[in-house]
Parts: sequence; structure tokens; C-alpha cells
Amino acid sequence: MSDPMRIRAQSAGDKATVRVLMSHEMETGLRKDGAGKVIPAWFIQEVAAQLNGKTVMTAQWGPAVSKNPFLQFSVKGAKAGDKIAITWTDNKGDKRTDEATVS
Amino acid sequence: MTTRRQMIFRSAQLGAMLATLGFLPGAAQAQAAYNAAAFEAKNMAELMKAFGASTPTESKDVTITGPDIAENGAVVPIGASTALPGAKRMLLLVEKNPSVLSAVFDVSDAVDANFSTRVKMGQSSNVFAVALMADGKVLYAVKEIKVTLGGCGG
Amino acid sequence: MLKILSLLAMAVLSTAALAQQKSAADGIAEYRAMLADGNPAELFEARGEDLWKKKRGPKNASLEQCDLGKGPGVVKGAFVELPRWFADTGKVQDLESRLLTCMETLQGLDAKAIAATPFGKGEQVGMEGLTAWISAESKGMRFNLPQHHTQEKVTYELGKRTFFYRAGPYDFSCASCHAQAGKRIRLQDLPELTKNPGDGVGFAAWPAYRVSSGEMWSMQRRLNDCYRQQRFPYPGYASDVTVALGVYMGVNAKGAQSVAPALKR
Amino acid sequence: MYKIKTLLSVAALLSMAGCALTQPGPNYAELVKQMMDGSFRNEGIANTDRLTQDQANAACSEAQGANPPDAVVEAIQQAALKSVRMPSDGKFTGDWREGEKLAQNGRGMTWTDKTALPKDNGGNCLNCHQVTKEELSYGTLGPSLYHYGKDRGVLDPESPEARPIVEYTWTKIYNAKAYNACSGMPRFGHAGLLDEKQMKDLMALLLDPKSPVNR
Repeated sequence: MSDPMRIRAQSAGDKATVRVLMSHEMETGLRKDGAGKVIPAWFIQEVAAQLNGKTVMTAQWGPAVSKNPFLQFSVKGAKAGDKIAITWTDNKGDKRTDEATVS
Repeated sequence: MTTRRQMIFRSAQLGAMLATLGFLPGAAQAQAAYNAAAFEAKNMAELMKAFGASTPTESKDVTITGPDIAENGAVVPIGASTALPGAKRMLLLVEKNPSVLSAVFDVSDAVDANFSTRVKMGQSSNVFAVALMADGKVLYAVKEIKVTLGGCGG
Repeated sequence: MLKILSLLAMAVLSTAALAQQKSAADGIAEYRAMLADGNPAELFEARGEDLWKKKRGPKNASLEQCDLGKGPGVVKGAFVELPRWFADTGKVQDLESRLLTCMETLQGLDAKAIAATPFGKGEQVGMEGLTAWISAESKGMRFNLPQHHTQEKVTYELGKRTFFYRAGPYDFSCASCHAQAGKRIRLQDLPELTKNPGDGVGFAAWPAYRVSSGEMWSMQRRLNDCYRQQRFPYPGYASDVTVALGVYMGVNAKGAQSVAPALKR
Repeated sequence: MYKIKTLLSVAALLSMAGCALTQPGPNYAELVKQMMDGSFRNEGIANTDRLTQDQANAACSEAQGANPPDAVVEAIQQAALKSVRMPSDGKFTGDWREGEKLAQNGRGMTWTDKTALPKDNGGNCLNCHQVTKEELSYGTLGPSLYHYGKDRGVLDPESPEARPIVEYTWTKIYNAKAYNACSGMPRFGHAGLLDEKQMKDLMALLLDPKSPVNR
């Protein structure tokens, strides 16, 4: 089971800045372990953000995104009390969704 | 300082890169499907040879953010943004990584074309923010980031 | 404009190397500032808080009654007073050796087995979270280790001697790198640990998330890697040497503000 | 741990009784030794016999950053000077390019290293010294070595004129305690960290006029 994300969504004016930390290895598939065996690639491929249930942003990532990824973006028209949900899907098909309230 | 000649070369190079990645207009694709081929593009030399279709233009309206020096290539904070209307997608590229493409963000009416993340860099490299515009234009900004310690080692 | 400025700086400074060096330092400061917002240590804090409250082990108990020095269950402020002497064990303990005691007495877990587990594996993964969360609960507070009990004073003296103990193939001691102000190893600034090196520096900066490896490092792990680079043999997890060094550095850091869990190269 | 506790309580008893007998406090030297023995274990190539101190390390540890007594300093330096073996073929310098690689290489002798052989050890120079103008990632624990040979007027390191500085430099690398009893620098020759060829390559890096150190 993956660890929960840390999502902070702060409104300022007519938009909210969303900062997300995800718990993920983001293994490139290019590294070798101590025994010289290649560590298989394991990384988040897709990220989606929803504002009150409506998709507002999608992204595709490669393994070059750092371990325990950070993401920041701004949602227009989001105000305090609105719900921001983030979903990631990795190359093994694992998926995780977490939600935060805009403050 | 960048000479005009270097600029043309760089544009061509980026065009080839993007063409191979399948992100240039004409190489339309489904929004949601994961573009595995794009993320697998490994060989820059090969990409540079393939002089491609339309030429991306360096634009002051696109911004690449990042540090001048990264203490550790395992985590390099970078961002792509533009205030221009009509940006459909924002791309973050690291020229000298085994795969040049790091991340693609789809812009909607509900979000700013302004995204930040952190990427791995194996060595010092040019980093590109590319904006794919609704009218077919491809605009970019470039910045060199020096890495004191690579982030792709074993 | 910037380019012109730096050119001017080069002309003013006696050597170009000096100017280059300065801009490298500025660049790295800028890099660190960009990473400060959004420290992945937060992910570990969340895991640690859950683990503290979770019932587990043969006794199916949580750690919520664990006494970290300020009474059973008191977490806030405990971190900046550790290591300290504990009456129930009759020992001076740091955060991690104390957690081992609590895991054994409250939850019935095998402290020896946990201490023997390599970093980043099994129960040690839980330790990363616990130390991240417990230190975060004292973030911004100032170090104030007690030095009342005889054993606390004796342990400080032992820690001091340990700090200056030169041995191994390179003749290194902790003091080889950490007894002077303003020094670097490669580009890394070295905290001067024989006194208070300042807020959020040295003892006041661990546990920390290491961007180089994407790992959460507790003070025990930090000390372990110091000894590796010192070319010493392997210090046991929560062993007396590591606790004594903790007392020495912690007492010296009196008044320093804790920024743990921090973000490090 | 049990042993330490016993020692501590014995020490406490002694110090209590000490008021009358003017005994010193706890025997810290013995306590530290006990604590070290109880805390470290063998791992990889790093065995606990590494904790054993020779005269120099014992005296410099005891001094806690200050200088040991003059007589002790003199004895350490004399012993160190005697330990130095000059190159077997009388030639002091090798290839500065190899020397630069060694200077950059910070590996060796840790419990994660495979062997303790010189071939697997780096010179670790950049950890503590500036070496060239180009490499910005250098430490400052030791003095800058940039222009080391140039500043000392070395035009040909194998010439008779250069001999005193060349021998001094060799000695410094071989056993730095010969000139500074509590030097922070590893004893590369004396401790068997680097072999003769590697030390010659470092010599070339420092003294060869063509080396980036002297350009």
C-alpha cells in the first residue's frame, strides 16, 4: 500500500495554488542494485487533478521526475472550502487518490 | 551570449526532438493515452540528425524556471509557464538525460499554464520549457543548469 | 544585467577563481531555497504519526504511552531535550534508543532485532517516520538538554572524548571535520560541533530528508555514515558511542533552534 | 553495556571517596575504551582493530584539538620521519593526469569498499584542498594546493635544485605527521593507503609545471 499524498491548496485572489508531495520510488529502470542486477522501472506515469469532482489538469510523467515527486500548479476559480483531489497512476497500474480542502 | 547561428541550430535540434516525440502539430494523439514512445526517446544524436517539420521558436513569452546550479542532480526544481492565451500543453525537457522528456502537462481553462516539479539530471544540461499552442506554434525557453553531482548514478 | 554585474565583480575581485567560487555558493543557496517549500520529509511525518498511534506488536499496543522524557505520551518539546537520563532504564538514551525501549516494553517488539535491522529495511522504515514526526513536533523550539544527573554529565565527557578520538586507517576523528568554523568538505559546509553552530545547523538539522538518495535519515543514520566516512568499524544502532556523541553535540547546541526534519543534499 | 555500568559505578564510588583521598574523577580513558569496544563491530573490510590507537593518535586525541606536550610532539615527528621510504628508483614524479584522477577520487577504506588495496583507494585530495582553478568543488580543511609547484619555483621536479622541496612533498604525502604531529592528513604511504606509483602521480600533479595545478 502506498503512503498518502500531502496536498496543500491555498486560495489567493481568484485562484488557488496547489502543492502536492507524493510518496513514490520513481525508479528509472537504469539503475543497478548491489548485485549488479537492473532495478526495474517503477514510476508514476499519469497525474490528474480534480476540482470538486471535475478534471482540471492531467499530466504525463517519465521516470526522470524525482523520487517522492513534488508538483505545483494553480487552479482558477478555486475558493476556500472547495475540494481538490489528486490521482496518480504508476507503470505497474497502481493508483492512489487523495483529497484536500482549499484553505 | 547566444549567437543567431546557435539559435537556429538549437531550434532545429528541438524540432527534431519534438517530431520524434510525436508532440508537434500533425502528430495528434489522444489526450489521455500515455505516450510511451515519447518518454523512451533516448538517443539525442539520432534525434539531431532527423531534421524535422516545423521549427520551434524561442520565445520571451515562455518561461523556464530553475536554479543556475543544482547541488544534487537527483532533485532539480524546474518549472514551465506562459502567460500567452492558447497554450495547450507544457513540456519539460532535459537535453542530456537518457530520455529527453521529463513531464507533459495538459492545460485546461481551469488551470494556469504554469507547472513546477522536480526532475533528475544525470549531468549539467540545457533544460527546456516548451509550450504547444492551439494555433500550431511551438514556443520554447531554455536555461542551462549546472549539476555538481549527477542524479542517475547507480 | 546580471552578466554585467558579475563581470564587474570579477574585475573587482583579485582573482577570477574567487568570483567563480562565490557565484557557485550563491547558486547553491538559490537551489536550496527553491527546494525549501515542499520537503518530502512531510510524507514521513505522516507515516510516523500513524505508526505512533497504531496498535501493534505482541501486546497490541500503540506508542501513545511512551515516555520520551516529559511524561508518558508527551511528544511536543521532547525532541529538543534528548538524549537524557531515564530512571526506568537507568540509562542515558537518545530518541531512537528510547523508542526501542518503548517498542519493547509497551508493544512487546524485539528491540535487539530492530537495532540489528539495516537502515531503510523492515522496522527501520517505521523508525524513519517516527523520528521525523517526533522531531517535527518540536520544530522551532530550542535545544535544552538536561545536565542534572551524574550520568548525563559523565556521558557528556565520554561524548567529548569520543568526538576527539582519532583512529582508523585515515587517523580521523569527528573533530577532523567538525572542530573548526567555516570549513567545507568538497562543497559541503561543515558545522562546528564543539559549540552551538547556530539555529538549524548540525545537531539541530537532523533527522533530514536527503535529496541525493531520497531517504529520510535519523541522527543515528547520520552518525553511522559519519563513522563510515571516518573509516571506522560499524557503530551499533543506538550504541553507547552514538548516544554519548548525541549528548555532547546536543548539550553544545544549547539554545539552537531545531529545524528538523530538515532537507539536506 | 553491563561492563560500562559497572565501570561507571566503580568510577562514581571512587569519585565520592575521592574527596578524602583526592582521587581523580572517573577514569575516562578506560571508560571510553570500554564504550568503543562495546559499540563497534566488524563490517566488510572495517574491523574493530581499527579502533586501536598508535602513540600519535592517542596523544592527539588526548590533546582534544590542542598540541600535545613538546616532547611528545617531537617524538611523534621523529618517528614519523623515520617511517618514510623514498621512491625505490630515486624518481619522484609520475603522470599528473593519473594524479588528478586520484585527487578527485574520494573512495577507499570504508566498510562499503571491497578491498583495502591501494588500487581501490583514492587520494581524497579534493575533499580538503583546492587543487586546480577549474574544479570548484573542493574542500577547505587543508590549504589550497593551486600553484603548489609554481609558487615554490619548481621548474623541473627531477632536478637537483628542486630536490629539497620534492623530498619535503614526498614526506608530507607519505607521513604528514613528520612535520606536524597532529596533522589532519592521512598517512598515505605509512598507512599503506596508496602505493609508490600512485604517490608519484600525486607528486606530478603538485610539481609538474604542465600540471593544471601549476598552470
